[in-house]
Amino acid sequence: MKPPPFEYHAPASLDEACALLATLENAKLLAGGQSLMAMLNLRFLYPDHLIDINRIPSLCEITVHPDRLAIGAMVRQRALEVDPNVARTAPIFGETLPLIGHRQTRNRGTIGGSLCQLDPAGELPLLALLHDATVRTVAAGERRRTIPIAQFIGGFMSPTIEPDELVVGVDFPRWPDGHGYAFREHARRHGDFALASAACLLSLGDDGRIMKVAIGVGGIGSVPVRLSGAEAILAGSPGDPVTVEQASRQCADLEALSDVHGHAAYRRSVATALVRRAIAAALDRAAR
Amino acid sequence: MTPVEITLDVNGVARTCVVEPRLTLADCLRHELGLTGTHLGCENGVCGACTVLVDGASVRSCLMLAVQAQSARVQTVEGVAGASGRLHPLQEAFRRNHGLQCGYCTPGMLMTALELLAENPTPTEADVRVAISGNLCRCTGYQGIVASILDAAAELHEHMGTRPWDP
Amino acid sequence: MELTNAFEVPVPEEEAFAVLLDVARVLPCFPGAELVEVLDAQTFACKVTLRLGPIALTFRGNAKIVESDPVAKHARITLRGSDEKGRGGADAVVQFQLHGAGERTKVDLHTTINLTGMVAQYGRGAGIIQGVAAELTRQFAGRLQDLLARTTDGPPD
Amino acid sequence: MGSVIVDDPVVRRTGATSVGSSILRIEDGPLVVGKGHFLDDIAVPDVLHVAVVRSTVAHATIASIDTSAARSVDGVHAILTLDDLRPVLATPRMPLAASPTGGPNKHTPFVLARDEVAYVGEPVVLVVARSPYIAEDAAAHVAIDYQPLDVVSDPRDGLLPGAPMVRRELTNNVFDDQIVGYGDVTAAFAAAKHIVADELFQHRGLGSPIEGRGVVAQPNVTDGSLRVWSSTQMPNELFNMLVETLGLEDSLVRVTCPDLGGGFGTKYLVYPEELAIPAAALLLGRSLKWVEDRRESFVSAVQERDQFWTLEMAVDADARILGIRGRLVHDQGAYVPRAVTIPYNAARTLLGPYLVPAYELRVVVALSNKVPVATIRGAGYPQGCFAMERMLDLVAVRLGIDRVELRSRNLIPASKMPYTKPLRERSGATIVYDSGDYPATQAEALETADWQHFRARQAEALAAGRYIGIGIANIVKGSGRGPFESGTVRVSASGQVSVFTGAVAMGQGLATALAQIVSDELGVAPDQVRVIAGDTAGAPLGFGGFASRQMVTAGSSVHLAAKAVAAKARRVASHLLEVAEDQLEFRDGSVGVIGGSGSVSLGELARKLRGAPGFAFPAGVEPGLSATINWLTESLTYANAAHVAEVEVDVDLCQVTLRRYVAVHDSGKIVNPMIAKGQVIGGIVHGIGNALFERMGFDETGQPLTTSFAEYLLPTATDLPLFEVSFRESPSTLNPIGVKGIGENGTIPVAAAIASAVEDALSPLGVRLSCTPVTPEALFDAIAAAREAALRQAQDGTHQRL
Repeated sequence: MKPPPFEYHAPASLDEACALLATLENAKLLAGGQSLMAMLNLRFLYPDHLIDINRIPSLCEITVHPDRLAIGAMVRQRALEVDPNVARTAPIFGETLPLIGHRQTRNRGTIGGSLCQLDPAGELPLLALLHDATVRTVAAGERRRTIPIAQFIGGFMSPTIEPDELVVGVDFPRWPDGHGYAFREHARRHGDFALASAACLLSLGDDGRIMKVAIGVGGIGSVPVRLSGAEAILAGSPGDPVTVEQASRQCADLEALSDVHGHAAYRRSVATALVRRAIAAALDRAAR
Repeated sequence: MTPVEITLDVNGVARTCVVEPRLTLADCLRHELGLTGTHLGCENGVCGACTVLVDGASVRSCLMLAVQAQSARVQTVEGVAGASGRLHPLQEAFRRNHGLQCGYCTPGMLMTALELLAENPTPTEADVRVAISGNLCRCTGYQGIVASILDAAAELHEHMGTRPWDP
Repeated sequence: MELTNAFEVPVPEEEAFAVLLDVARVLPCFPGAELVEVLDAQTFACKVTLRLGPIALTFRGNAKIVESDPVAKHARITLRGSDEKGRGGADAVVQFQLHGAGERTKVDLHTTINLTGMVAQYGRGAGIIQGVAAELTRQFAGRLQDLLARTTDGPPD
Repeated sequence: MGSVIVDDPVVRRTGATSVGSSILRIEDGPLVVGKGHFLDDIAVPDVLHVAVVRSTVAHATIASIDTSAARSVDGVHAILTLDDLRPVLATPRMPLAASPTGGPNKHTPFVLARDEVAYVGEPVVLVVARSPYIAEDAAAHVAIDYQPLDVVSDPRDGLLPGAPMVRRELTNNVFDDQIVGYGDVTAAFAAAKHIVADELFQHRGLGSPIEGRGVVAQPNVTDGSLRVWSSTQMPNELFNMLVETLGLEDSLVRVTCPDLGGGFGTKYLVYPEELAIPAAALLLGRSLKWVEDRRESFVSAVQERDQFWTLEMAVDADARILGIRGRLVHDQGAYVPRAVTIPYNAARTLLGPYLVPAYELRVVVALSNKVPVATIRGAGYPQGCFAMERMLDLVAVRLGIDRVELRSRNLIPASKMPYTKPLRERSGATIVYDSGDYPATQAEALETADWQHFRARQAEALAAGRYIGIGIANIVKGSGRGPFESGTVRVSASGQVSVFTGAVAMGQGLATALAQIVSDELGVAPDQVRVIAGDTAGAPLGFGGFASRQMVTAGSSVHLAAKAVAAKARRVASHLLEVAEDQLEFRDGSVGVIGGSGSVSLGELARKLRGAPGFAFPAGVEPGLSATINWLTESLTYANAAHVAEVEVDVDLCQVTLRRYVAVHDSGKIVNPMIAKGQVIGGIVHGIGNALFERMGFDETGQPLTTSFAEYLLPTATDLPLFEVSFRESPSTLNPIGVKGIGENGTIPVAAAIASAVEDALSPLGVRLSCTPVTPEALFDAIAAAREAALRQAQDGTHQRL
């Protein structure tokens, strides 16, 4: 299980990286390496070129704006886990990050790498979908794009970026202070890939009713999804148990895959329970 | 696949070697630099036996290329005891609490515990178990390892007042 | 993996059966499949490229008509190929059974796909592979239907 | 919470003698500073690296092997098939291991496959290259043209009429079919008040040591000798097979075990690679190194896979067992590399510590197109225990009797020990449980786990919508598998005391325990004793590490050898110091006059016993201060244990959480309590893997589905409670040091105790559990089935209890 041969490039600037991406055939970007290196060692991937973007300084910033949280693509998951600004403006990160892999993988794993890997059970892609985040990319020739996350998610582990496009950052629209949040995941062991995950953001109006709500489910299908049906049911309601139950039952008709860890019916059942628990926890936090 | 010369600080000593870009950091430490204390158990980033510290952060050295460690500060199990050979409290605690049996996962456990204690001098049992949840052990059932890390934490914390451990 | 598809075409069964045996025209209906060389009347060298997320696989091998019964309107084609990087192989058996009714014909398509080697050991991704395989055979059936339907309107566009 | 672990009374126990004290391990020094010496750490000059090309198909003929592309890869030295190796191989097939008959037969594996492959992972071609990276590059270019044949994936399908053969040379997929039992079963079932029946599926998976297998072979082209290092538990058996298959003289071959990164039965088998690579080294005249990677381990290291049980138990009106009968289909995989033991161990040990008047189990050993099956830690005992304990729980539930009360009525009372079971050991000796108090062991476990107050705790939790449960399992474990393990104690002129044994150290503290035994006899501190284990140069005769045997066999041999050396030293010292033998004592590496200053060092005695030209030897004394003893034993000595598990089940997520785990073990005299406790806890966690997590998956075409540690799940630190372990000591009556084995004992009761606890937690739903591992999906299906059954029962109005 040793990596196959490849040409190694370590560009020091974004322009240099984009130039390489535009000219090299069958090239892969090496960010945190926690998924890519494993696939190289397992010899699932045979790139001719590896472009290591760890030495590009400009991709590691976390900036808080009034309306959004801008996170550089190369920000390490561990940095996100302990950054005080993130904790203040988007507390759901604090509940989500410790569930990603293990400390050793979070020290190196990046948010950009996680979004481009787009693992069905990936926590950060689900978080991005939950926030209706936008992905910023660049390509040679000053070509820049901002892609809404729903459009960025193309299919199973397939983001809709071009081979010569490089993700430079992700913007998470901010929710009003005091919003309710919850991330719940079920994995066989702590740190394993999630069999199912559910995330919820909501804010209450002055009348105590749910004014704005976002619910996402991951780990059971080929891609993370928004539970828009459940959102519609909850919007405007006081978040009573009957309505919450009805919302969580929307998982019944989600795409769910079977594999050696669990069949589709089991995964949908777990997703339903996790959605119920996530909504309840978010309501509890919003009310406080 | 032209070989590259890299220079890195390993356990406080500057080391230079010429490596193929695809050589993993684990294989570089073991076979180019002769530091066979870092072990391989899976080579796809799950078992934690290959854990070393790079610039103070624990990493799986099977998921890093040696060329990526250019001018980095790498610490391996061979660099935990003092130059004089005096064991670090963690190493003594592992022996005192039967924290190892075959010893194959021990280097990875020690490096992971070093990072934990550097950040959290008084971890609870649950903190310790989460910290080593990414390190597989088939022999001990982890209880001796958890006891060792808690014992070392108490030992270090006790001396923290007088003088932190120096090798 | 066992996959079944069925569709109807406005073509009499004789004609439909003839087209289905023309591997050179049927093969490209499978997404990513390409005819490389006709080895003999029954055997065709081919190449199939498909993506499993970030991984692009290229299977090279042979398609072989192992059974064609013009009376029962039944045909069986086997495809065996292996990935050029040694990541595994794929064995597929595609069986056609036609049910003619005057000007219309119902085509029953039964495909079994077995993967071998690394590709088969995708563990967590086994569900995905089934999904991709099912999707590819659905598209194959769709394009076959277009191919058969088109033959009545003259040359393909 | 932390202090509870650190100041554990068992761990801190120290006694008057070294044996019985928790001294710290002499193995730890190098291991905690990264100076261990594992297989891949071995550096021999000019070594070439080997990658093994393995079958990707579960059953096929090999039409052709094209190595041209692979040979053209820069850095490749050679590519070898079985035909290439034949000039140095006396036989293409491996000899049968662990069997008095020995020799290749039509069920043993091939050194390399040539015409037919019978499981995914079977070794076919060796690629030899400058580096492991290049060897792997070239291996991907070896083109093997497989012509697929029909596959038997589920061994039961291979038993159906007209089923395809697992290998073309076979006429029948049944390797063995025999009855294990005694007594009049028909009468027992005729007289039964109640009969319960169930079908059980058991799966145990792999040993998965964190260090995989590996071989280094270093031929000496000048004198034709061959040095082999292998990460194996069986150096002597590998030595014997190398001599036999390579046609070499004993004196030319040496096999050495480096430090082992765990064994757990995975390294209890001699594998094709362990013969192919030394053969290739001889052929090429070059030193070769092969290090197994994790994916290779999942498709070629032995597994202890599926067993399909159908069982019936007959009980009388007082719920006393009258008889047990049934059938066991055991998946053997594609080949039979060693004499089959697992299903027979399971069949015999199903009886456990219980009184069973009549018993008949038909054991069918069925082949399948999967990795060959051999023993993993526990070797069939966990399956026997699971079968018995699940049937007892079924009786308890059906008859509404408390599970503990039912067991107490059927446990062998202390008054009947030693207890003879009318069954035969492999050696032919009848099974005699030599010592132990099974009811008392159970009682201590119940007391520690506070079993009696659990019902109250359970009701309180259920009221809050939480499902908690408690379970119990009792076991008896035969240990100390003979015929012997070699033990040599030698004192050199420097005074260094060395021990040589065929036993193998794989993390269980063998060197420390043997040093403690020698220390008590020769008055030398344990850390001054050097133990050389698993090196055929030091122990030309011997067996190795398996079946919880080494303390009994190697311990007894080393104990007797140390006593012999002490006796000789005492006699010669008495001659030199002119003091009666009983006036002498061993202290600090010398033999000294009790209460006096006269003494002579062991080193001085050793030098004297080398002899000097012309000088006479004391009467009746042989030269050399050493002794070799091979203490012989035919029968096993029986340890026992009782485990209690307390769990919580999240019925929405079908997740089992372990709340408490109590284990009471009786393994006779304990040499080092700290090490013994480590063996029990490590064993329990292996059992938890089998109970809840570990599943080696295959599809219907024999393709493996779980070939990484991300898919094949070992328990981690966050999945476990604090284990409460205590010991009872009923000394064995069958060996000079009164010890019994312990290595596997912790693993055996776990799946039964946890299944019992989970079933108890879900008793409100009426769930029945008859499979391991109890995966979330298995729980989901069991809960759904129970809810459906309850619904049906409610609908048709039948509420009477059976």
